Amino acid sequence: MIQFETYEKDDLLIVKPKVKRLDAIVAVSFKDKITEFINQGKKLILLNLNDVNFIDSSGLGAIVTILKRLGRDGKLYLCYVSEPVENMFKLTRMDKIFKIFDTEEQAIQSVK
Amino acid sequence: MIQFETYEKDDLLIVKPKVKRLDAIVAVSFKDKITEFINQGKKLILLNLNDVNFIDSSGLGAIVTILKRLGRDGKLYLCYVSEPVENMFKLTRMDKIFKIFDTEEQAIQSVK
Amino acid sequence: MEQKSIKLIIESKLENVALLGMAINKLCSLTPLSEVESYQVELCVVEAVNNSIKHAYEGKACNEVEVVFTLYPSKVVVDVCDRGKSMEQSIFNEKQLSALEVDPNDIMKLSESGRGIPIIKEVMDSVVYKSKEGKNCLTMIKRLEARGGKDNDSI
Amino acid sequence: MEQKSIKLIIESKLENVALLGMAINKLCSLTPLSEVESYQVELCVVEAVNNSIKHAYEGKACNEVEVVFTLYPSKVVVDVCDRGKSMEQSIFNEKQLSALEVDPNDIMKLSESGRGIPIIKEVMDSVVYKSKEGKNCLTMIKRLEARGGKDNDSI
Ligand SMILES: Nc1ncnc2c1ncn2[C@@H]1O[C@H](COP(=O)(O)OP(=O)(O)O)[C@@H](O)[C@H]1O
Ligand SMILES: Nc1ncnc2c1ncn2[C@@H]1O[C@H](COP(=O)(O)OP(=O)(O)O)[C@@H](O)[C@H]1O
Repeated sequence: MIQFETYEKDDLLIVKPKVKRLDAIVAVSFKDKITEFINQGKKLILLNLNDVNFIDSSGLGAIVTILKRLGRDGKLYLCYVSEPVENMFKLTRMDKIFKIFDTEEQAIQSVK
Repeated sequence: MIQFETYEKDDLLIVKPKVKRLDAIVAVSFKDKITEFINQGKKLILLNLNDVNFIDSSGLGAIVTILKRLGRDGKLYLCYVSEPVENMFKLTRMDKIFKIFDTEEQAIQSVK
Repeated sequence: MEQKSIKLIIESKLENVALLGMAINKLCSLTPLSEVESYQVELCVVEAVNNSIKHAYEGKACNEVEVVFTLYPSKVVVDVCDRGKSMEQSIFNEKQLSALEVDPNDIMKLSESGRGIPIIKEVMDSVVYKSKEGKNCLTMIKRLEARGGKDNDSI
Repeated sequence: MEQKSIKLIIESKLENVALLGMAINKLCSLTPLSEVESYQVELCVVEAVNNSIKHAYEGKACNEVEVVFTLYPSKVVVDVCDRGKSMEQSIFNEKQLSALEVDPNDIMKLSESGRGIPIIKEVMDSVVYKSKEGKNCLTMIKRLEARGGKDNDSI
Protein backbone atom coordinates (compact mmCIF):
# COMPACT_ATOMS: atom_id res chain seq x y z
CA MET A 1 0.00 0.00 0.00
CA ILE A 2 2.16 2.83 1.24
CA GLN A 3 5.23 3.62 -0.86
CA PHE A 4 8.57 4.53 0.67
CA GLU A 5 11.87 5.88 -0.47
CA THR A 6 14.60 4.44 1.75
CA TYR A 7 18.36 4.68 1.88
CA GLU A 8 21.09 4.11 4.43
CA LYS A 9 23.78 6.46 5.63
CA ASP A 10 26.16 4.59 7.91
CA ASP A 11 23.94 3.12 10.64
CA LEU A 12 21.05 5.48 9.93
CA LEU A 13 18.07 4.28 7.91
CA ILE A 14 16.31 7.16 6.19
CA VAL A 15 12.70 6.50 5.34
CA LYS A 16 10.59 8.86 3.27
CA PRO A 17 6.92 7.87 3.06
CA LYS A 18 5.54 8.88 -0.35
CA VAL A 19 2.14 10.00 0.90
CA LYS A 20 0.51 13.36 1.44
CA ARG A 21 -1.67 12.11 4.26
CA LEU A 22 -0.40 9.90 7.05
CA ASP A 23 -3.85 8.85 8.16
CA ALA A 24 -5.99 5.89 9.19
CA ILE A 25 -5.89 4.40 5.73
CA VAL A 26 -2.11 4.04 5.59
CA ALA A 27 -1.26 3.82 9.31
CA VAL A 28 -1.20 0.03 9.51
CA SER A 29 0.91 -0.63 6.42
CA PHE A 30 3.16 2.23 7.50
CA LYS A 31 3.98 0.72 10.86
CA ASP A 32 4.16 -2.83 9.50
CA LYS A 33 6.68 -1.84 6.87
CA ILE A 34 8.90 0.03 9.32
CA THR A 35 8.60 -2.81 11.82
CA GLU A 36 10.14 -5.04 9.15
CA PHE A 37 13.16 -2.74 9.05
CA ILE A 38 13.40 -2.86 12.85
CA ASN A 39 13.19 -6.65 12.78
CA GLN A 40 16.06 -6.63 10.28
CA GLY A 41 18.12 -4.99 13.00
CA LYS A 42 17.85 -1.27 12.19
CA LYS A 43 18.21 0.80 15.33
CA LEU A 44 18.47 4.37 14.04
CA ILE A 45 15.64 5.61 11.86
CA LEU A 46 15.10 9.04 10.35
CA LEU A 47 11.60 9.71 9.05
CA ASN A 48 11.65 12.27 6.26
CA LEU A 49 8.14 13.76 6.30
CA ASN A 50 8.71 16.06 3.34
CA ASP A 51 5.73 14.74 1.35
CA VAL A 52 3.35 14.60 4.31
CA ASN A 53 1.05 17.58 4.78
CA PHE A 54 -1.57 15.98 7.00
CA ILE A 55 -1.35 13.58 9.91
CA ASP A 56 -4.16 12.34 12.12
CA SER A 57 -4.14 10.44 15.43
CA SER A 58 -3.84 7.10 13.60
CA GLY A 59 -0.71 8.24 11.79
CA LEU A 60 0.65 9.65 15.01
CA GLY A 61 -0.19 6.39 16.80
CA ALA A 62 1.77 4.50 14.14
CA ILE A 63 4.83 6.67 14.79
CA VAL A 64 4.49 6.03 18.53
CA THR A 65 4.32 2.29 17.84
CA ILE A 66 7.52 2.51 15.82
CA LEU A 67 9.20 4.47 18.60
CA LYS A 68 8.26 1.81 21.12
CA ARG A 69 9.32 -1.06 18.86
CA LEU A 70 12.71 0.57 18.45
CA GLY A 71 12.95 0.29 22.21
CA ARG A 72 15.50 1.80 24.54
CA ASP A 73 18.59 1.17 22.41
CA GLY A 74 17.00 2.49 19.21
CA LYS A 75 16.38 6.06 18.11
CA LEU A 76 13.75 7.75 15.95
CA TYR A 77 14.35 11.13 14.33
CA LEU A 78 12.11 13.27 12.15
CA CYS A 79 12.83 15.91 9.56
CA TYR A 80 11.07 18.18 7.06
CA VAL A 81 8.02 18.51 9.29
CA SER A 82 5.46 20.87 7.73
CA GLU A 83 3.73 23.51 9.82
CA PRO A 84 0.38 21.70 10.21
CA VAL A 85 2.11 18.44 11.08
CA GLU A 86 4.33 20.21 13.60
CA ASN A 87 1.25 21.79 15.09
CA MET A 88 -0.33 18.35 15.44
CA PHE A 89 2.80 17.17 17.30
CA LYS A 90 2.41 20.13 19.65
CA LEU A 91 -1.28 19.44 20.23
CA THR A 92 -0.40 15.90 21.26
CA ARG A 93 2.76 16.90 23.20
CA MET A 94 4.81 14.78 20.82
CA ASP A 95 7.18 17.71 20.33
CA LYS A 96 8.52 16.65 23.75
CA ILE A 97 9.11 13.09 22.54
CA PHE A 98 10.37 13.23 18.98
CA LYS A 99 13.66 14.71 17.99
CA ILE A 100 12.82 16.91 15.01
CA PHE A 101 15.42 18.30 12.61
CA ASP A 102 14.85 20.90 9.93
CA THR A 103 16.69 19.00 7.22
CA GLU A 104 17.97 15.52 6.48
CA GLU A 105 21.56 16.80 6.53
CA GLN A 106 21.20 18.24 10.01
CA ALA A 107 19.82 14.96 11.28
CA ILE A 108 22.65 13.00 9.65
CA GLN A 109 25.29 15.36 11.07
CA SER A 110 23.95 15.15 14.58
CA VAL A 111 23.68 11.36 14.56
CA LYS A 112 27.30 10.89 13.45
CA MET B 1 -24.67 44.17 -1.16
CA ILE B 2 -21.52 44.32 -3.22
CA GLN B 3 -18.83 46.74 -2.05
CA PHE B 4 -16.76 48.84 -4.43
CA GLU B 5 -13.71 51.01 -4.29
CA THR B 6 -14.05 53.74 -6.90
CA TYR B 7 -12.00 56.71 -7.96
CA GLU B 8 -11.71 58.94 -10.99
CA LYS B 9 -8.67 59.74 -13.09
CA ASP B 10 -9.57 62.43 -15.62
CA ASP B 11 -12.53 61.00 -17.53
CA LEU B 12 -11.85 57.45 -16.47
CA LEU B 13 -13.88 55.89 -13.64
CA ILE B 14 -11.96 53.11 -11.94
CA VAL B 15 -14.15 50.58 -10.17
CA LYS B 16 -12.76 47.82 -7.97
CA PRO B 17 -15.35 45.33 -6.77
CA LYS B 18 -14.41 44.09 -3.29
CA VAL B 19 -15.48 40.50 -3.80
CA LYS B 20 -13.63 37.26 -4.38
CA ARG B 21 -16.43 35.74 -6.40
CA LEU B 22 -18.29 37.62 -9.12
CA ASP B 23 -21.17 35.17 -9.22
CA ALA B 24 -24.95 34.85 -9.31
CA ILE B 25 -25.31 36.21 -5.81
CA VAL B 26 -23.68 39.56 -6.54
CA ALA B 27 -24.32 39.89 -10.29
CA VAL B 28 -27.50 41.97 -10.02
CA SER B 29 -26.24 44.48 -7.46
CA PHE B 30 -22.99 44.66 -9.42
CA LYS B 31 -24.63 45.71 -12.66
CA ASP B 32 -27.17 47.96 -10.93
CA LYS B 33 -24.46 49.87 -9.14
CA ILE B 34 -22.38 50.38 -12.26
CA THR B 35 -25.48 51.31 -14.23
CA GLU B 36 -25.92 54.16 -11.74
CA PHE B 37 -22.47 55.45 -12.66
CA ILE B 38 -23.35 55.18 -16.36
CA ASN B 39 -26.58 57.05 -15.77
CA GLN B 40 -24.54 59.78 -14.06
CA GLY B 41 -22.77 60.23 -17.39
CA LYS B 42 -19.63 58.12 -17.00
CA LYS B 43 -18.46 56.87 -20.39
CA LEU B 44 -15.05 55.34 -19.67
CA ILE B 45 -14.93 52.62 -17.04
CA LEU B 46 -11.99 50.52 -15.90
CA LEU B 47 -12.89 47.42 -13.89
CA ASN B 48 -10.07 46.46 -11.53
CA LEU B 49 -10.62 42.74 -10.93
CA ASN B 50 -7.72 42.37 -8.52
CA ASP B 51 -9.83 40.86 -5.72
CA VAL B 52 -11.85 38.57 -7.98
CA ASN B 53 -10.63 34.98 -8.28
CA PHE B 54 -13.82 33.38 -9.56
CA ILE B 55 -16.40 34.47 -12.12
CA ASP B 56 -19.37 32.51 -13.41
CA SER B 57 -21.70 33.11 -16.35
CA SER B 58 -23.90 35.40 -14.23
CA GLY B 59 -20.94 37.62 -13.40
CA LEU B 60 -19.86 37.56 -17.00
CA GLY B 61 -23.41 38.39 -18.09
CA ALA B 62 -23.37 41.39 -15.76
CA ILE B 63 -20.18 42.67 -17.39
CA VAL B 64 -21.77 42.23 -20.83
CA THR B 65 -24.80 44.21 -19.65
CA ILE B 66 -22.53 47.01 -18.50
CA LEU B 67 -20.71 46.97 -21.83
CA LYS B 68 -23.98 47.29 -23.69
CA ARG B 69 -25.30 50.03 -21.41
CA LEU B 70 -22.14 52.02 -22.04
CA GLY B 71 -23.14 51.86 -25.68
CA ARG B 72 -21.15 52.83 -28.73
CA ASP B 73 -19.64 56.02 -27.34
CA GLY B 74 -18.58 54.42 -24.08
CA LYS B 75 -15.64 52.13 -23.32
CA LEU B 76 -15.06 49.34 -20.80
CA TYR B 77 -11.56 48.24 -19.82
CA LEU B 78 -10.41 45.51 -17.45
CA CYS B 79 -7.23 45.04 -15.47
CA TYR B 80 -5.64 42.69 -12.95
CA VAL B 81 -7.43 39.69 -14.39
CA SER B 82 -6.39 36.48 -12.58
CA GLU B 83 -5.56 33.34 -14.53
CA PRO B 84 -8.84 31.48 -13.87
CA VAL B 85 -10.88 34.57 -14.69
CA GLU B 86 -8.89 35.12 -17.88
CA ASN B 87 -9.48 31.50 -18.79
CA MET B 88 -13.21 32.00 -18.31
CA PHE B 89 -13.06 34.98 -20.69
CA LYS B 90 -11.36 32.75 -23.24
CA LEU B 91 -13.91 29.97 -22.82
CA THR B 92 -16.66 32.48 -23.57
CA ARG B 93 -14.69 34.30 -26.33
CA MET B 94 -14.86 37.47 -24.25
CA ASP B 95 -11.13 37.92 -24.73
CA LYS B 96 -12.12 39.14 -28.20
CA ILE B 97 -14.50 41.71 -26.72
CA PHE B 98 -12.91 43.17 -23.59
CA LYS B 99 -9.78 45.23 -23.64
CA ILE B 100 -7.68 43.74 -20.85
CA PHE B 101 -4.65 45.48 -19.32
CA ASP B 102 -2.15 43.97 -16.95
CA THR B 103 -2.15 46.89 -14.53
CA GLU B 104 -4.24 49.92 -13.67
CA GLU B 105 -1.37 52.19 -14.73
CA GLN B 106 -1.17 50.66 -18.20
CA ALA B 107 -4.90 51.11 -18.68
CA ILE B 108 -4.72 54.74 -17.52
CA GLN B 109 -1.76 55.47 -19.81
CA SER B 110 -3.43 53.98 -22.85
CA VAL B 111 -6.72 55.81 -22.30
CA LYS B 112 -5.05 59.22 -22.02
CA MET C 1 -7.22 2.13 -7.03
CA GLU C 2 -10.74 1.97 -5.76
CA GLN C 3 -13.12 4.79 -6.55
CA LYS C 4 -13.68 7.51 -3.99
CA SER C 5 -16.90 9.39 -3.66
CA ILE C 6 -18.48 12.20 -1.68
CA LYS C 7 -21.96 13.68 -1.78
CA LEU C 8 -22.46 17.39 -1.11
CA ILE C 9 -25.89 18.80 -0.41
CA ILE C 10 -27.03 22.39 -0.08
CA GLU C 11 -30.34 24.08 0.41
CA SER C 12 -31.42 25.82 -2.79
CA LYS C 13 -30.08 29.27 -1.98
CA LEU C 14 -27.45 31.09 -4.02
CA GLU C 15 -25.67 31.94 -0.74
CA ASN C 16 -24.60 28.30 -0.45
CA VAL C 17 -23.25 27.85 -3.96
CA ALA C 18 -19.77 29.19 -3.19
CA LEU C 19 -19.35 26.53 -0.49
CA LEU C 20 -20.04 23.82 -3.04
CA GLY C 21 -17.79 25.39 -5.63
CA MET C 22 -14.87 25.73 -3.29
CA ALA C 23 -15.23 22.19 -1.99
CA ILE C 24 -15.31 20.82 -5.55
CA ASN C 25 -12.28 22.88 -6.52
CA LYS C 26 -10.32 21.47 -3.58
CA LEU C 27 -11.42 17.91 -4.35
CA CYS C 28 -9.96 18.35 -7.83
CA SER C 29 -6.55 18.74 -6.23
CA LEU C 30 -6.71 14.97 -5.65
CA THR C 31 -6.59 14.55 -9.42
CA PRO C 32 -3.92 15.33 -12.00
CA LEU C 33 -6.02 18.29 -13.18
CA SER C 34 -4.18 21.61 -13.36
CA GLU C 35 -5.26 24.64 -11.35
CA VAL C 36 -7.06 26.17 -14.33
CA GLU C 37 -8.76 22.86 -15.12
CA SER C 38 -9.87 22.52 -11.50
CA TYR C 39 -11.30 26.01 -11.74
CA GLN C 40 -13.15 24.96 -14.90
CA VAL C 41 -14.67 21.96 -13.14
CA GLU C 42 -15.70 24.23 -10.25
CA LEU C 43 -17.22 26.62 -12.80
CA CYS C 44 -19.27 23.85 -14.42
CA VAL C 45 -20.58 22.68 -11.07
CA VAL C 46 -21.48 26.25 -10.08
CA GLU C 47 -23.28 26.75 -13.43
CA ALA C 48 -25.23 23.51 -13.01
CA VAL C 49 -26.14 24.26 -9.39
CA ASN C 50 -27.19 27.84 -10.25
CA ASN C 51 -29.42 26.39 -12.96
CA SER C 52 -31.04 23.98 -10.51
CA ILE C 53 -31.72 26.85 -8.11
CA LYS C 54 -32.82 29.44 -10.69
CA HIS C 55 -34.65 27.28 -13.19
CA ALA C 56 -35.61 23.94 -11.62
CA TYR C 57 -36.61 25.50 -8.27
CA GLU C 58 -37.41 28.92 -9.75
CA GLY C 59 -35.38 30.62 -7.06
CA LYS C 60 -37.27 29.07 -4.16
CA ALA C 61 -35.34 28.09 -1.05
CA CYS C 62 -36.07 25.03 1.13
CA ASN C 63 -35.22 22.54 -1.61
CA GLU C 64 -32.10 20.48 -1.98
CA VAL C 65 -29.42 20.44 -4.64
CA GLU C 66 -27.23 17.37 -4.46
CA VAL C 67 -23.78 17.06 -5.98
CA VAL C 68 -21.95 13.75 -6.12
CA PHE C 69 -18.24 13.90 -6.86
CA THR C 70 -16.69 10.55 -7.78
CA LEU C 71 -13.05 10.03 -8.52
CA TYR C 72 -12.02 7.11 -10.74
CA PRO C 73 -8.47 6.39 -11.84
CA SER C 74 -9.14 7.83 -15.29
CA LYS C 75 -11.99 10.28 -14.82
CA VAL C 76 -13.91 12.56 -12.50
CA VAL C 77 -17.69 12.23 -12.58
CA VAL C 78 -19.87 14.96 -11.10
CA ASP C 79 -23.64 14.61 -10.86
CA VAL C 80 -25.75 17.66 -10.05
CA CYS C 81 -29.30 16.68 -9.10
CA ASP C 82 -32.48 18.45 -8.12
CA ARG C 83 -36.13 17.53 -7.67
CA GLY C 84 -37.60 20.62 -9.28
CA LYS C 85 -39.05 21.39 -12.70
CA SER C 86 -37.12 19.36 -15.20
CA MET C 87 -35.47 20.87 -18.24
CA GLU C 88 -36.78 19.90 -21.65
CA GLN C 89 -34.32 17.64 -23.38
CA SER C 90 -34.61 19.78 -26.52
CA ILE C 91 -33.41 22.89 -24.66
CA PHE C 92 -30.50 20.92 -23.34
CA ASN C 93 -29.64 19.60 -26.79
CA GLU C 94 -30.01 22.95 -28.54
CA LYS C 95 -27.51 24.65 -26.28
CA GLN C 96 -24.41 24.13 -28.34
CA LEU C 97 -20.92 25.51 -28.17
CA SER C 98 -21.85 27.86 -31.01
CA ALA C 99 -23.80 29.84 -28.38
CA LEU C 100 -20.39 31.00 -27.16
CA GLU C 101 -19.42 32.56 -30.49
CA VAL C 102 -19.31 36.34 -30.58
CA ASP C 103 -19.10 39.10 -33.15
CA PRO C 104 -16.58 41.65 -31.84
CA ASN C 105 -18.00 44.18 -34.31
CA ASP C 106 -21.49 44.11 -32.90
CA ILE C 107 -21.38 44.20 -29.16
CA MET C 108 -25.04 45.20 -28.94
CA LYS C 109 -25.91 41.70 -30.10
CA LEU C 110 -23.92 40.01 -27.32
CA SER C 111 -26.08 37.81 -25.21
CA GLU C 112 -26.35 38.67 -21.52
CA SER C 113 -27.15 35.11 -20.45
CA GLY C 114 -27.50 31.57 -21.78
CA ARG C 115 -23.85 30.58 -21.44
CA GLY C 116 -24.17 28.09 -18.58
CA ILE C 117 -24.85 24.88 -20.49
CA PRO C 118 -22.55 25.80 -23.41
CA ILE C 119 -19.68 26.36 -20.95
CA ILE C 120 -20.34 22.97 -19.37
CA LYS C 121 -20.38 21.30 -22.78
CA GLU C 122 -17.13 23.04 -23.72
CA VAL C 123 -15.23 22.09 -20.56
CA MET C 124 -16.47 18.58 -19.94
CA ASP C 125 -15.77 15.48 -22.02
CA SER C 126 -19.30 14.19 -21.64
CA VAL C 127 -22.52 15.80 -20.38
CA VAL C 128 -25.83 13.97 -20.01
CA TYR C 129 -29.12 15.27 -18.57
CA LYS C 130 -31.71 12.81 -17.30
CA SER C 131 -34.97 13.02 -15.39
CA LYS C 132 -36.35 10.00 -13.61
CA GLU C 133 -39.03 9.70 -10.95
CA GLY C 134 -38.95 13.40 -10.19
CA LYS C 135 -35.18 13.55 -9.87
CA ASN C 136 -33.20 15.48 -12.49
CA CYS C 137 -29.50 14.83 -12.85
CA LEU C 138 -26.87 16.46 -14.96
CA THR C 139 -23.94 14.07 -15.20
CA MET C 140 -20.62 15.60 -16.22
CA ILE C 141 -17.47 13.65 -16.95
CA LYS C 142 -13.95 15.00 -17.15
CA ARG C 143 -11.33 12.53 -18.32
CA LEU C 144 -8.00 12.43 -16.54
CA GLU C 145 -6.06 10.40 -19.08
CA ALA C 146 -5.94 10.48 -22.85
CA ARG C 147 -7.60 13.84 -22.62
CA GLY C 148 -6.82 14.77 -26.20
CA GLY C 149 -10.26 14.65 -27.73
CA LYS C 150 -13.84 14.98 -26.63
CA ASP C 151 -16.03 11.94 -26.79
CA ASN C 152 -19.51 10.92 -25.88
CA ASP C 153 -18.67 7.99 -23.65
CA SER C 154 -21.41 6.95 -21.37
CA ILE C 155 -20.46 6.35 -17.75
CA MET D 1 -24.87 38.01 7.16
CA GLU D 2 -27.04 35.00 6.76
CA GLN D 3 -25.69 31.60 7.71
CA LYS D 4 -24.34 29.34 5.00
CA SER D 5 -24.45 25.61 5.21
CA ILE D 6 -23.40 22.52 3.32
CA LYS D 7 -23.88 18.84 4.05
CA LEU D 8 -21.22 16.33 3.03
CA ILE D 9 -21.94 12.62 2.98
CA ILE D 10 -19.60 9.69 2.46
CA GLU D 11 -19.98 5.96 2.56
CA SER D 12 -18.31 4.53 5.66
CA LYS D 13 -14.96 3.69 4.10
CA LEU D 14 -11.64 5.15 5.20
CA GLU D 15 -10.82 5.75 1.51
CA ASN D 16 -13.38 8.56 1.46
CA VAL D 17 -12.24 10.40 4.57
CA ALA D 18 -9.55 12.46 2.84
CA LEU D 19 -12.20 13.90 0.49
CA LEU D 20 -14.20 15.11 3.47
CA GLY D 21 -11.13 16.47 5.22
CA MET D 22 -9.94 18.43 2.22
CA ALA D 23 -13.38 19.85 1.53
CA ILE D 24 -13.71 21.00 5.15
CA ASN D 25 -10.26 22.54 5.09
CA LYS D 26 -11.15 24.55 1.99
CA LEU D 27 -14.47 25.66 3.45
CA CYS D 28 -12.54 27.08 6.40
CA SER D 29 -10.88 29.50 4.00
CA LEU D 30 -14.23 31.33 3.98
CA THR D 31 -13.64 32.15 7.65
CA PRO D 32 -11.01 34.28 9.39
CA LEU D 33 -9.33 31.08 10.64
CA SER D 34 -5.60 30.84 9.93
CA GLU D 35 -4.11 28.04 7.87
CA VAL D 36 -3.04 26.10 10.94
CA GLU D 37 -6.45 26.59 12.55
CA SER D 38 -8.15 25.38 9.36
CA TYR D 39 -5.91 22.32 9.47
CA GLN D 40 -6.96 21.78 13.09
CA VAL D 41 -10.64 21.90 12.15
CA GLU D 42 -9.95 19.45 9.31
CA LEU D 43 -8.13 17.21 11.81
CA CYS D 44 -11.07 17.22 14.23
CA VAL D 45 -13.50 16.33 11.47
CA VAL D 46 -11.23 13.53 10.26
CA GLU D 47 -10.91 12.19 13.83
CA ALA D 48 -14.68 12.26 14.32
CA VAL D 49 -15.38 10.63 10.95
CA ASN D 50 -12.73 7.95 11.55
CA ASN D 51 -14.42 7.22 14.89
CA SER D 52 -17.81 6.85 13.24
CA ILE D 53 -16.34 4.42 10.71
CA LYS D 54 -14.12 2.46 13.11
CA HIS D 55 -16.25 2.41 16.23
CA ALA D 56 -19.87 3.21 15.39
CA TYR D 57 -19.88 1.10 12.20
CA GLU D 58 -17.09 -1.24 13.37
CA GLY D 59 -15.29 -0.78 10.07
CA LYS D 60 -18.21 -1.91 7.93
CA ALA D 61 -18.80 -0.17 4.61
CA CYS D 62 -22.24 0.59 3.10
CA ASN D 63 -23.22 2.99 5.87
CA GLU D 64 -23.27 6.77 5.75
CA VAL D 65 -21.34 9.35 7.68
CA GLU D 66 -22.84 12.81 7.39
CA VAL D 67 -21.00 16.04 8.07
CA VAL D 68 -22.79 19.37 8.21
CA PHE D 69 -20.64 22.48 8.01
CA THR D 70 -22.41 25.69 8.98
CA LEU D 71 -20.84 29.09 8.89
CA TYR D 72 -22.21 31.81 11.16
CA PRO D 73 -20.75 35.30 11.49
CA SER D 74 -19.08 34.40 14.77
CA LYS D 75 -18.59 30.65 14.66
CA VAL D 76 -18.21 27.53 12.60
CA VAL D 77 -20.37 24.58 13.61
CA VAL D 78 -19.56 21.10 12.34
CA ASP D 79 -21.80 18.12 13.05
CA VAL D 80 -20.52 14.61 12.39
CA CYS D 81 -23.32 12.08 12.44
CA ASP D 82 -23.70 8.34 12.02
CA ARG D 83 -26.40 5.73 12.57
CA GLY D 84 -24.18 3.05 14.07
CA LYS D 85 -23.47 1.88 17.60
CA SER D 86 -23.59 4.91 19.82
CA MET D 87 -20.77 5.86 22.14
CA GLU D 88 -21.43 5.73 25.87
CA GLN D 89 -21.65 9.22 27.25
CA SER D 90 -19.27 8.22 30.05
CA ILE D 91 -16.53 7.28 27.55
CA PHE D 92 -17.02 10.63 25.85
CA ASN D 93 -16.85 12.50 29.14
CA GLU D 94 -13.84 10.60 30.47
CA LYS D 95 -11.71 11.46 27.46
CA GLN D 96 -10.09 14.57 28.80
CA LEU D 97 -7.23 16.73 27.61
CA SER D 98 -5.07 15.03 30.25
CA ALA D 99 -5.03 12.01 27.93
CA LEU D 100 -2.66 14.06 25.79
CA GLU D 101 -0.06 14.46 28.55
CA VAL D 102 3.15 12.49 28.10
CA ASP D 103 6.17 11.51 30.15
CA PRO D 104 9.25 12.05 27.95
CA ASN D 105 11.22 9.82 30.31
CA ASP D 106 9.07 6.78 29.80
CA ILE D 107 8.30 6.34 26.16
CA MET D 108 7.24 2.72 26.68
CA LYS D 109 4.18 4.05 28.49
CA LEU D 110 3.11 6.26 25.57
CA SER D 111 -0.33 5.39 24.34
CA GLU D 112 -0.62 4.24 20.74
CA SER D 113 -4.24 5.35 20.41
CA GLY D 114 -7.01 7.15 22.23
CA ARG D 115 -6.10 10.68 21.18
CA GLY D 116 -9.02 11.38 18.83
CA ILE D 117 -11.56 12.81 21.24
CA PRO D 118 -8.95 14.60 23.38
CA ILE D 119 -7.63 16.37 20.26
CA ILE D 120 -11.15 17.44 19.35
CA LYS D 121 -11.74 18.76 22.86
CA GLU D 122 -8.44 20.63 22.77
CA VAL D 123 -9.02 22.32 19.41
CA MET D 124 -12.73 23.11 19.58
CA ASP D 125 -14.45 25.63 21.81
CA SER D 126 -17.38 23.34 22.46
CA VAL D 127 -17.96 19.64 21.80
CA VAL D 128 -21.23 17.82 22.47
CA TYR D 129 -22.15 14.21 21.69
CA LYS D 130 -25.81 13.22 21.42
CA SER D 131 -27.73 10.14 20.32
CA LYS D 132 -31.35 10.40 19.34
CA GLU D 133 -33.58 7.99 17.47
CA GLY D 134 -30.66 5.95 16.22
CA LYS D 135 -28.70 8.97 15.00
CA ASN D 136 -25.48 9.91 16.78
CA CYS D 137 -24.08 13.37 16.35
CA LEU D 138 -20.89 14.97 17.54
CA THR D 139 -21.35 18.73 17.40
CA MET D 140 -18.17 20.79 17.37
CA ILE D 141 -18.03 24.56 17.57
CA LYS D 142 -15.10 26.78 16.76
CA ARG D 143 -15.56 30.45 17.58
CA LEU D 144 -14.40 33.04 15.09
CA GLU D 145 -14.53 36.09 17.34
CA ALA D 146 -13.49 36.68 20.92
CA ARG D 147 -11.56 33.46 20.62
CA GLY D 148 -9.52 34.10 23.76
CA GLY D 149 -11.02 31.52 26.06
CA LYS D 150 -12.81 28.22 25.82
CA ASP D 151 -16.40 28.07 26.93
CA ASN D 152 -19.24 25.61 27.03
CA ASP D 153 -21.78 27.60 25.08
CA SER D 154 -24.55 25.59 23.62
CA ILE D 155 -25.37 26.24 20.01
N1 LIG E 1 -31.48 22.56 -14.14
C1 LIG E 1 -32.37 23.10 -14.98
N2 LIG E 1 -33.69 22.88 -14.80
C2 LIG E 1 -34.58 23.44 -15.64
N3 LIG E 1 -34.27 24.23 -16.68
C3 LIG E 1 -32.97 24.49 -16.91
C4 LIG E 1 -31.97 23.93 -16.09
N4 LIG E 1 -30.78 24.35 -16.56
C5 LIG E 1 -31.03 25.11 -17.63
N5 LIG E 1 -32.35 25.20 -17.87
C6 LIG E 1 -32.97 25.94 -19.00
O1 LIG E 1 -32.00 26.09 -20.00
C7 LIG E 1 -31.76 27.48 -20.29
C8 LIG E 1 -30.29 27.70 -20.60
O2 LIG E 1 -29.50 27.53 -19.47
P1 LIG E 1 -28.04 28.14 -19.41
O3 LIG E 1 -27.32 27.77 -20.65
O4 LIG E 1 -27.40 27.71 -18.14
O5 LIG E 1 -28.22 29.71 -19.40
P2 LIG E 1 -29.00 30.68 -18.39
O6 LIG E 1 -29.16 29.95 -17.10
O7 LIG E 1 -28.12 31.87 -18.31
O8 LIG E 1 -30.33 30.97 -19.04
C9 LIG E 1 -32.26 28.22 -19.05
O9 LIG E 1 -32.63 29.54 -19.33
C10 LIG E 1 -33.42 27.35 -18.62
O10 LIG E 1 -34.57 27.64 -19.35
N1 LIG F 1 -18.34 7.74 17.01
C1 LIG F 1 -18.13 6.80 17.96
N2 LIG F 1 -19.01 5.80 18.13
C2 LIG F 1 -18.81 4.87 19.06
N3 LIG F 1 -17.76 4.85 19.90
C3 LIG F 1 -16.84 5.80 19.80
C4 LIG F 1 -16.97 6.83 18.82
N4 LIG F 1 -15.92 7.65 18.95
C5 LIG F 1 -15.16 7.17 19.93
N5 LIG F 1 -15.69 6.05 20.46
C6 LIG F 1 -15.12 5.28 21.60
O1 LIG F 1 -14.26 6.16 22.31
C7 LIG F 1 -12.92 5.63 22.35
C8 LIG F 1 -11.92 6.77 22.27
O2 LIG F 1 -11.94 7.38 21.01
P1 LIG F 1 -10.71 8.25 20.52
O3 LIG F 1 -10.36 9.21 21.60
O4 LIG F 1 -11.06 8.86 19.21
O5 LIG F 1 -9.49 7.25 20.36
P2 LIG F 1 -9.33 5.95 19.44
O6 LIG F 1 -10.32 6.05 18.32
O7 LIG F 1 -7.91 6.03 18.99
O8 LIG F 1 -9.60 4.78 20.35
C9 LIG F 1 -12.84 4.67 21.18
O9 LIG F 1 -11.88 3.66 21.36
C10 LIG F 1 -14.26 4.12 21.14
O10 LIG F 1 -14.43 3.08 22.10
